[in-house]
Amino acid sequence: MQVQNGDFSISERPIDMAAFRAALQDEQCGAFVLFEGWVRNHNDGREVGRLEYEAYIPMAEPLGREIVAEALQRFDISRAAAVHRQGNLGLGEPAVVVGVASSHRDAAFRACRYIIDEIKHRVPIWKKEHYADGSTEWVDCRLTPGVKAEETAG
Amino acid sequence: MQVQNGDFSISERPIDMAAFRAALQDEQCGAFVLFEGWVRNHNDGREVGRLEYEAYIPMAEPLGREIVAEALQRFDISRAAAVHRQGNLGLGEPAVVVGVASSHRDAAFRACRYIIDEIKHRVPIWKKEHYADGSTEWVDCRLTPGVKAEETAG
Amino acid sequence: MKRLTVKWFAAYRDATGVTEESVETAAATTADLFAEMTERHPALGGYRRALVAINNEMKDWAAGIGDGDEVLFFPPVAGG
Amino acid sequence: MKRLTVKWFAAYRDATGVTEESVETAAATTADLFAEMTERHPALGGYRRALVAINNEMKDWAAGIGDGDEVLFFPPVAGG
Repeated sequence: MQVQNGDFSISERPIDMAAFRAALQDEQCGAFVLFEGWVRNHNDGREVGRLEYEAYIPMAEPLGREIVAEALQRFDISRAAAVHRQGNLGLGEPAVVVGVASSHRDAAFRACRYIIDEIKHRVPIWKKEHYADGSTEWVDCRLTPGVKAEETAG
Repeated sequence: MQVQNGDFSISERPIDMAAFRAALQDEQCGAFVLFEGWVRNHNDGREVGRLEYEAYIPMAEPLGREIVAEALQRFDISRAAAVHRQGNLGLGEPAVVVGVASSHRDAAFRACRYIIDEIKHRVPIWKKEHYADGSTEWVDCRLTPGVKAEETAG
Repeated sequence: MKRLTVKWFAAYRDATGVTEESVETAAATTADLFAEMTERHPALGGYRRALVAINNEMKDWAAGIGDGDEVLFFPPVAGG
Repeated sequence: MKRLTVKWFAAYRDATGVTEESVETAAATTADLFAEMTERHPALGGYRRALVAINNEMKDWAAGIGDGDEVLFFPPVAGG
């Protein structure tokens, strides 16, 4: 896996943390903040056995790079990158990593937070939970009572 | 290096990141935030060649553990730990790492920030910069014009 | 009438049972088209409407659709 | 007069030239003791006063000192 400053990529394979860190190393920087999203064993009270991520790469990668570029422009940081998995992930596996290096820690914390928040909001990636009981569910997709009409499907 | 949930330790040797991460792994957690403080090649306009950290371990370790315990109590997080180096460090080396795992990312970001801020404030650790020109300086220790009397030495 | 391609992702693909389909429609906007598609695939009615893109660019629900467009309907995203 | 031990760290140790010293003093508080020490080690005058501990517990500058105490003067901390 090749990672460079400014990158956002969707990876079919486990994230190579060493390569990811290496891309963000910078002797001008005194602060490094890393966020990882892990596959956890429960959600909404149900026991989760594994996750399946689907990404629409032709838009996910450009949108992700746009978010990383926004962070590099808005915050006083030197380097930033992110990688998101697709495919099947087991419990505890990192589904996404976001790394930011900067001179001072405040900007690194804020930029890292910005990138993960925007990824979760704007990038076409979907998550299917496979439960211990064998059933599955795409996360946050079903219409639930109380949802306003304009947020509904149809 | 043995690291456990709640730990704060001073390490003479390079931080074993794999052991550190392993101590914070938790299948209940969906978010992990890691902060690293890196030795950078400049400070206040001067070129830095290496750093030397001194810690007063009999107080630094208990005070650090107290800070980590505060974070575990104040924020909705599952695991937290930190390691700080002492001795000589070269450019780019991590001087401190703080890791926090939680169900949701907001608490992990806030707790990680809390721990590093408090470490920098309350834990008896000092940093001597060795400059490219051969001179040295303990960081932030000298009395400078404009500093109020009660903050001065003597 | 225009002819265009509609692509379905994730929960929508499972609900419609198709990855992509060729559609002949008089719908003027993305919202109109989604409503029409929900009539064709009633299972979509159980899902939230979220994001839409045309020819790989994000659009809103008032965006006009044209002949030959590729319209992508995205369920609520859930990365991370 | 009390007899106590004073320990110096980092910049203070470099300024005083000693790691620890045995001191006989009439000083009542940590602040008084630090002032007295600054007379003994004028180089301390160039540094900021920061934190003080007695017998491995953090104290403030009004804290009383007693016979046999180990008083630790810490320059401004700079971890991270």
